[in-house]
Order: sequence, then structure tokens, then C-alpha cells
Amino acid sequence: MDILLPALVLGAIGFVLGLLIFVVSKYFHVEEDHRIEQIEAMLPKYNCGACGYAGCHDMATALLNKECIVSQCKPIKQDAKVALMAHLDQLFKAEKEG
Amino acid sequence: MNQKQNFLKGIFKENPLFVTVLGMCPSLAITTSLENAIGMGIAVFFVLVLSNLIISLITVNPKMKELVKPVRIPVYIVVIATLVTIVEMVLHAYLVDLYNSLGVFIPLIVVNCIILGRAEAFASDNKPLDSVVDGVGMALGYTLALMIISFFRELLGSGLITIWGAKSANPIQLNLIPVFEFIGIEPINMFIKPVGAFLTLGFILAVLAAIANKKATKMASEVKQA
Amino acid sequence: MNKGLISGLVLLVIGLVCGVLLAFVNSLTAPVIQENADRIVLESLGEVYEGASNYKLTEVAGTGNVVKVFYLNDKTSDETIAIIYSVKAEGYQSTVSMLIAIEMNSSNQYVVAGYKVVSQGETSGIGDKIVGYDFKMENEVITNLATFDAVAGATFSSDAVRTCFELVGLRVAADFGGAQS
Amino acid sequence: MSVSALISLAFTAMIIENVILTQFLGICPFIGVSKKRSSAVGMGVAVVAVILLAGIITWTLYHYVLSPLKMEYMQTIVFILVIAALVQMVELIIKKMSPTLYKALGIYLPLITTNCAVLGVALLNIRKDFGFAEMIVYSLFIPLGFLLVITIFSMLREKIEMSPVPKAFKGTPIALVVAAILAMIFSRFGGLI
Repeated sequence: MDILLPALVLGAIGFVLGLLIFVVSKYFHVEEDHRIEQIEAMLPKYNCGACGYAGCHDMATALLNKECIVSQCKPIKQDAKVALMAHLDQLFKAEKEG
Repeated sequence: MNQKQNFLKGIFKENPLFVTVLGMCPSLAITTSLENAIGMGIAVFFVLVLSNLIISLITVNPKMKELVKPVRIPVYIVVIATLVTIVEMVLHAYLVDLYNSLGVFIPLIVVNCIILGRAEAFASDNKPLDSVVDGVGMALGYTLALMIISFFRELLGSGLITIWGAKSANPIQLNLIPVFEFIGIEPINMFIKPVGAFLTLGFILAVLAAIANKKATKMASEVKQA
Repeated sequence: MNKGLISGLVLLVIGLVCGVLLAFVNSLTAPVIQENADRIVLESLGEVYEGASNYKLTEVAGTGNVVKVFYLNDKTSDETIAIIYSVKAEGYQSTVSMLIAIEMNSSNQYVVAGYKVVSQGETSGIGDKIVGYDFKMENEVITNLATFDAVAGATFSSDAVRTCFELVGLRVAADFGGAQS
Repeated sequence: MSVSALISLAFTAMIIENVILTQFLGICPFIGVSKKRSSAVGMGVAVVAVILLAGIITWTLYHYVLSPLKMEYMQTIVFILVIAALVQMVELIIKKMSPTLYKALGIYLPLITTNCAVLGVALLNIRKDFGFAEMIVYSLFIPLGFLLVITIFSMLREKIEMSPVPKAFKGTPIALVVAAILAMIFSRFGGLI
């Protein structure tokens, strides 16, 4: 019993929070520029703030608006950095043509 | 990347504290003595290696990875928090002095960006063995960084470095007070205080930046000559 | 299956596993932690009651100005040997905290075995003399405050100490009786 | 606890035991998000809101759920889960409800899960054995101290950006040296109480 109760409580908390987050994210979803989401997915998602922006989402927005450069992200890995730069180049090119 | 590079990158090229500047809070707070730094290093080592192992075991199966994906951050947090709590309880039971001097910074390992960062950036995309090696490298790099900071702080602040057993009859010590006396100055108490924490880390980062700058200019001139 | 339900279930499973693990480790370490904590308390209690560490310790939260009650029981017979009270009272400008140890003598009277002012913030040089001062209460029956010797010139601070003894005197009989039953 | 004791607790929490300069909690956002004054203030206000909310919730949870069930040892894991979920939900709700509030405050919320001051204050409330009133005062004035210091610090950094700094000290190193000087100043306030 001493072992079962904590497990149940922790499991229940996890279950409720998981459901809650899902429900909230569904009903409070806001349509956004999908390009930001793409860029954000390529950032490390540490949300450490070392770049000077408020989290990776904010930096992704700034990258798209050409307000900052990829190197400002401190923890990003080298190969991810190269991939992200290429991705950004493509995006900007598409913007120019379109 | 071979295993050796994977291991060494945590210590030098991607040192979590000196290069990516993550996990600064505990590294400033508990580096008042070398003993604390080593203790913190061991705690982080245990948590980081095991969390990397467990998370890579969860995500090594593509089906599981897909299943966990929408809630992966909470899952990582639960795994990390469990490991941290285990470390906390073990320290509380068997190393009370260390537990007391590290204080609230043991449970705060949970929010140390290094651990969540490695889980997200490395362990979730790599095989268990690679992840363990990565964890060992990163934890050693972090411990090394903590030891360097605390070495300077304790040395300049008290002139006496005690590594183990401060209360026992013959602790392991490095006594440099005679050197201070020879030069004719007192140990600078300020370095044990918060001021010293910021100052020491600032100067170490500056020295590392200076070395990096020098290397860059050297490389540039070599390129020019060639 | 519903996506939200799946995320909830994944967290449920992880929570269950981690909960079991934590409870298991806790069941291993909790006794050791308790023992360590008791040892530290007993060491400090040893200052007011010699040989405190030879006994089994039971801590009970007190009521009102009696902060904590420490029962020292014999390890084998579980008989209450002594009770140490942590009490506080308002002094001249601060709260005075004391530890007072009481034991029963051969004629079934409750006598003071030792006492100590643990913390105070009284006027330095006057009121703070209560630290380490001999109030002539050692080995006296707790309800007999006639021998109580106040610090000259520090009425309020001494009164706080006196109040501490009175508080203990009021409840000591019940505590000894209560612990044995 | 008397009112005067609460006031002295508030002063201690905000100035003398300043989160950043003496307790070293929340250093990462302190160094990271202090390059511009506007974002520093936004971050600071978000921290105040979240720490107060998290403090109240975790304190209640501890005293009415964990403590009766004798599960005190699980505080770390429960607290961090609740805080992380709470912050994420608040962010999503603000985003939908009020875009203006989201711009000013909401975008700083993701940083808060990795801000150790939030979990730190929640744990300290328990470790220091606070009652309800003390907990409220502590969880309000600790982040106010954060707001104060990060605002001062961001103004200093805006000036430093334009000053000739040795090349090796550019960026984080000089920021840490400035923080050291600030810490030196704040350590003197200890004499006031």
C-alpha cells in the first residue's frame, strides 16, 4: 500500500495534466505562420534564452523577419545550424520570387 | 563521429558550461568550495547518464517515439525529476553534510538546462550506447568546469583548499596560506561571496574567448599565406 | 483512439513506474534519514540532559508556547525516562526560546534535570545575561519557583525565562502520565 | 506572524537575499534576456506572475495533498510537473484570449520552465516552513527583486553595448563582471536590518 499509493497519485496527476494540456491546446489553438513552426522545429528547443530572445518560438519569429542570425543560438549543433541556414535561404528565396 | 570524439566533445568542444553557457545557476551558487563542486558534479553525472540512457531506450523504438512525441517534454521531466529525487534521498541518507551544503540546488538539477537539453538534442535521436557516452562526456565536462571555478574561488577566497573530511582529524588539504603571507596579502574573502562567483566566471569566459580569438586570427593569417 | 487520451495514458504509465520507483527508494532511505536526524537532535539535547543519546527519541509537536516535546524512552522497556521541552516566551524585545529537561525523582516528583536558553535577542549587556545564567532551578521540583533567581536589572528577560518554567510546570504531570499509558 | 515581521521578510526577500545576486536563481534568463530593456521588463513581469501563482498552488498542494498522504519526498517531481503544465496552459490561453497581453507577457512564458527561480521559490517556501501569509509575501517579493535587478541590469547593458570593451570580454564575460559589481552593491544592504 505504501508503494501503490504514491504511484497512483503520480500516475493520476500525469494523466489529468496530459488530458488537460491536450484539451486546452485544442480549444485555444491559434492559427500561425507555419514557416515559424518549421524553423522552431529546427532549433534545439532548450528555451534557454541565451540568444536574448524569449524562447525558441520568439527566436524563430525573429529569424523569419531577418532580425537576427542563426549563430546567436548558443546550444545549436553544427549540422543543425547548417541545415537551418539552408532552410532559411530557401524560404527567403521563395519570398523574393513569390 | 566515432565514440572517442563523441566523448571528448562534452569536455572541450561543446563544454556545457564554458561553451554553451548553460546551467549557470548551480555553477555560481555551489562553487564556494572544491568539495561542493565535486559533489554537485557526481550528482549531475548520475542524473545525466541515466536520463540519457532511459530516454534513448524509450525513443529507440520508432513506434514508442511516435507515441511519446506529443507529450515528450513532460515525459522527460518526469524521468529526470525521478532520478533527481533518488539522488536527493540517497545523499540525504548517506552524505548529510554534502546534502546540507548543496541545499536547494539538488532538487534544482531538474531544471538545469543541460539535462533537458541533452535529452532533447541528443538522447532522443541516438542509440542508447551513444547517449550514455555523450552523457558521461557532458557530465565530466560540467564537473571539470565546476572544479575550475571553485578552485580559483576557494584558493583566492580562503587560501586553503579542503577536498575531503573538513571535520576529521587529517583532512586532505592544499594549504597556500604561506604563499599569501610571503607576498604579504590576506586571502580575498570576496571570492567566496556572490561577487566572486560572477567575477570568476566572467574572467574565465574572457580568457577562453581570448584564446579562441587568437586561434581564429592565426587560422586566418595561415589561410592568407597559403 | 483519441489522441488526448493517448497522451494522458502515456503520462499515466510513466507516472506509475516512477511512483513505484520513488516509493521503493524512499522506503530504503527514509529510516536512515530519520536516524540521522534523531542523532543530531539527541546531540543537542545532550546539553540539557546528560546521556540523552542512550535513549529512544519520540518527537511530539506541542501546543501554544510549548513548541516541541521530546520524550526520551528506555530502548528496551519503553518507559519514559525524561521529557525535554522546547518552550518560548516573550521577553523585553524578543522571543526567548529555552530547552528544559524534566525527570522524575525517587519520590515521584518532577525535577528539573537541566535547562538552557537556546536563542534570544534581548538587549546586549543587560537582558542577554540570561544565556548561561544560573537561575538556581537545577534539581528543583518544577512547580517550586520560590528558589528562582532572576538576573538583576533584567526583569522582563528573567520573567520570560520564569514563564518558560511555569509553562512546563503546568503540563508536565499530564505528559508523564500520558506517555506511559 | 506580525505585520512588522512580514514587512521585514518582504524587504529581505526583495533586496538583501536578492534571488539573482545572492541566491543565484534564474541566472540563465538574467544573462540571456537582459540585452534590451523592453524585453527585460516583460520577462520580469512574467516571472512575478508565474512565481506568485506557482507558489500559491504548490504550497496548497503540499499542505493539503502531499503532506496528509505522507508523500513529502515527491515534492520536486509534483511541483515541476504542475508548474510546467500550468505555464503551458496559461501561455495557450493568453495567446487565444488577448494577443496584446501575449505580445507583452506571454512570449516570455516558455523561458520560465527552465527558470530555476520558479521551482526554487516553490521549494524554499516549503523548506523554510512558511505559513500562508509568509508564503504570499515571499513569493511576491522574491520575483519583484528579480524584476528590479534585471531592469537595472538591462539599462547598464544597453550602455555597455556602446562602450569600447576589450574584445575578449564582449558579450557574456562583461555582463558577468557588471553583475559582480551589482552584487557588491546589493551585499551592502544587508546592514540595514
